[in-house]
Amino acid sequence: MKKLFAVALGVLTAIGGFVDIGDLVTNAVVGSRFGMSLAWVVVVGVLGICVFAEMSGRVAAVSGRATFDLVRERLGPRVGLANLFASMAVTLLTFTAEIGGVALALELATSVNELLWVPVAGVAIWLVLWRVRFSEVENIFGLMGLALIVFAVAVWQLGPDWGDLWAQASSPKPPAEENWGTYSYYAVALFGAAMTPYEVFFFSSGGVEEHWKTDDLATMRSNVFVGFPLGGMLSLAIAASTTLVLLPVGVQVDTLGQVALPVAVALGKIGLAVALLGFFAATFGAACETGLSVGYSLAQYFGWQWGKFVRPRQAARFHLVLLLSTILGIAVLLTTVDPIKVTEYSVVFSAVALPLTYFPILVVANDPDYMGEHVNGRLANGLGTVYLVLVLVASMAAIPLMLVTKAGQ
Amino acid sequence: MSPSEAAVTHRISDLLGASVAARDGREIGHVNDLRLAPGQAVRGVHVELVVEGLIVSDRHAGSMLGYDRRAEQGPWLVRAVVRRLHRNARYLPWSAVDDMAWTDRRITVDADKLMPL
Amino acid sequence: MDGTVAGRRYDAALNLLDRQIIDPDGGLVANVDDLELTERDDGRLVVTALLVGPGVLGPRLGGRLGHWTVAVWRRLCAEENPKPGRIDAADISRIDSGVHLAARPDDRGVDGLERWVDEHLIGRIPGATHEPE
Amino acid sequence: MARAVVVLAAVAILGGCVTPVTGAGTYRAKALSSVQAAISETETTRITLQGVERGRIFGPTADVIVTGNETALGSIAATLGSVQPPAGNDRIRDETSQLLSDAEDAVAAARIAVRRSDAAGIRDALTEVQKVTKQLERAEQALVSGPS
Repeated sequence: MKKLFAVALGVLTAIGGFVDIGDLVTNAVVGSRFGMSLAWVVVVGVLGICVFAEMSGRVAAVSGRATFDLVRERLGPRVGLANLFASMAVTLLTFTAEIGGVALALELATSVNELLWVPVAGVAIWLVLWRVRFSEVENIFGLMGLALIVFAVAVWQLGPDWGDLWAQASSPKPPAEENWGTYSYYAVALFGAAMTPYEVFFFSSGGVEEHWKTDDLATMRSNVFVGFPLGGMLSLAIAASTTLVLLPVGVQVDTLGQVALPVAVALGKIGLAVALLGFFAATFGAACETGLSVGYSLAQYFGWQWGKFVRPRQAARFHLVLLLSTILGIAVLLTTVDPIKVTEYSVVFSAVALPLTYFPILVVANDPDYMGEHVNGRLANGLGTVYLVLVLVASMAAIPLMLVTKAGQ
Repeated sequence: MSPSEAAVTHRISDLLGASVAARDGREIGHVNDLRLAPGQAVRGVHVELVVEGLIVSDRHAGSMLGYDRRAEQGPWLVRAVVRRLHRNARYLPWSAVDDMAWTDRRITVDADKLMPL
Repeated sequence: MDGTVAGRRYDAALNLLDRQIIDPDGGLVANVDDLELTERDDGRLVVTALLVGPGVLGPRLGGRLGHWTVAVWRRLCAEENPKPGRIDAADISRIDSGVHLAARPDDRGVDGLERWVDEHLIGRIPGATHEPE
Repeated sequence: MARAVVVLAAVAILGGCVTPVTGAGTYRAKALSSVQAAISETETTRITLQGVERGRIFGPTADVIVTGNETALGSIAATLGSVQPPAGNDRIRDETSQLLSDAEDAVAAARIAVRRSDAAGIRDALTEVQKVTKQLERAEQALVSGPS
């Protein structure tokens, strides 16, 4: 019974914790511009994150080593350092976008300017990183994030022509008003949003934080293979909601308020309130995850003590990194940069950085010295190889596409 | 705890990447890794680790990522690429090392003793 | 997998370098930034210590960045001619996915920065010593 | 190095997809994208106002959304205004800027009404916003269908 509860809780928090500001914004933008014609990318991306999250979780459970440990150990200090810089830059950018997302969600609820919320949100996030237990962060924000199911309810309530949605989803080509350049650019962005590297830093480090052992592999897998795809369904529901309400009237999403609009149209104030709660939970939870991920990757590269399973004083350098990252994120946002723009760039640069993270995981998950009998099977390796190629293609295409399409215009 | 003043110490990074040449001066490649084997003496609870040989690769193509150790380690694509990059990698027992110039990072060896990995 | 089994061979770069060093309480000490080799009388090289810290990591990074790393480390160290952090090989109890130590190192060179950050910054923030819950 | 070559090749290939445009064509295209962006904003305001009227959206949320639309329209107008129109494009320029300015006014009226929770004002603003959207859509058609 207790075991069942643990599994259910894990799955629920995996669903609620799946969506972050990158998924929210990118899916809403894509829905409003491309309808469901890019839904396949979400499906491909979600399967990809499942494959690699399972691998990194398995490595963490069997060997006790989190992802960035492996990066330096396999790639050596020089390539590892270049990797660290790139990964940290992307994760910091994502962290900044998440803090901005929290501020935007609070602005939508109160009409108090987002810039005034930024320091409040930043300090609150830091306090959570400083004081709150790891599993509590995961559970509270994961469960609150389930509020985003309201998007699925809204889509259902809007009574769409399901056949039409399916027709869009099954014809992977740009609609008349868009071209292949922007279509490909947003395909890469969606892929980056679904597979963000921080997710595996966080997932694997979380496994070490919670002292996973090989006995926990089944629970970990159920979280990944049930929770993530259902979380991915929320992404699709967000895209569908903007496809139904905004695409037909020519509205292209460029604010968080527009993301919430279809829910208000479909379900009124109660739905809107739930959606805003979902925005808050998803961005706040992801802000904690990305903030921790910055600390995890730096500490693991240098071998410092990290983690929330020890007192802050025992992981002083790790906590210093968390503090400085939060200050940096707040400072960047206070330059009045638009958090939605930060988000859009963060998902594209995530796509660029993907191979840096996923290649070492794939190699180590095959090393019997680490994994013993738990090395990758044929399925994991087959999928892992396919995704390695996909991730390389997305990574190399991202910057040229960004330049050619002027970031999707 | 610390080694006696007389003992000559080095860092393993001085050896990694050092150039390897045959007695006739022919360049063979670079030290890619060092194989360590348990020695006779015991240090603490662990037997001491002695340098048993060198893995020499003809190019600076990075680490072999462990793919030199086992025939079957997957995934196939990565194994094939790494093996291809390091197809000329050889093992050389330490006994075949004639001379080690630490400052020049250059090792002279008996090239006849090179063996496949 | 069990590092204590006699006869196990290691590849230095693959199996030891850049691995996590773990103290007997499970605390994370540092990464293996380099290994110290000592020449035996018969000319063989024996691993005598794990070396840690920017002073040894710098040269491995190479280039200008490596130089700067070492230069900054020298400047920050109190001593005239600082020695890198050194953990004697005799303290190694086990080698698997990490390098496990039989004793906690108390050498300042191993975690000087951690202590400085703790004493001057993190330790001063309220709640820094609260129990890991 | 190899990576740089791949990147350059990709840029070259993808660059080929983008239609080259002449000076006048470029200006027309810029005016068109400004008009389309403006429609996106006025339609957002319209949906929001209708939501407020039917009690489906909170006042503060509507305020934030409409204020965002107003700011965005301001920057759309400023961006187009800063482009030097080639000779013979003055009519496009004048008409488009007038429309963008009308749109901004209509949305500003909406923002004022929303902040005051003024039901009558909201109704009037909704009419204005719908009117300006129609005009923008006509301008969009004209810009798409070629020189006038």
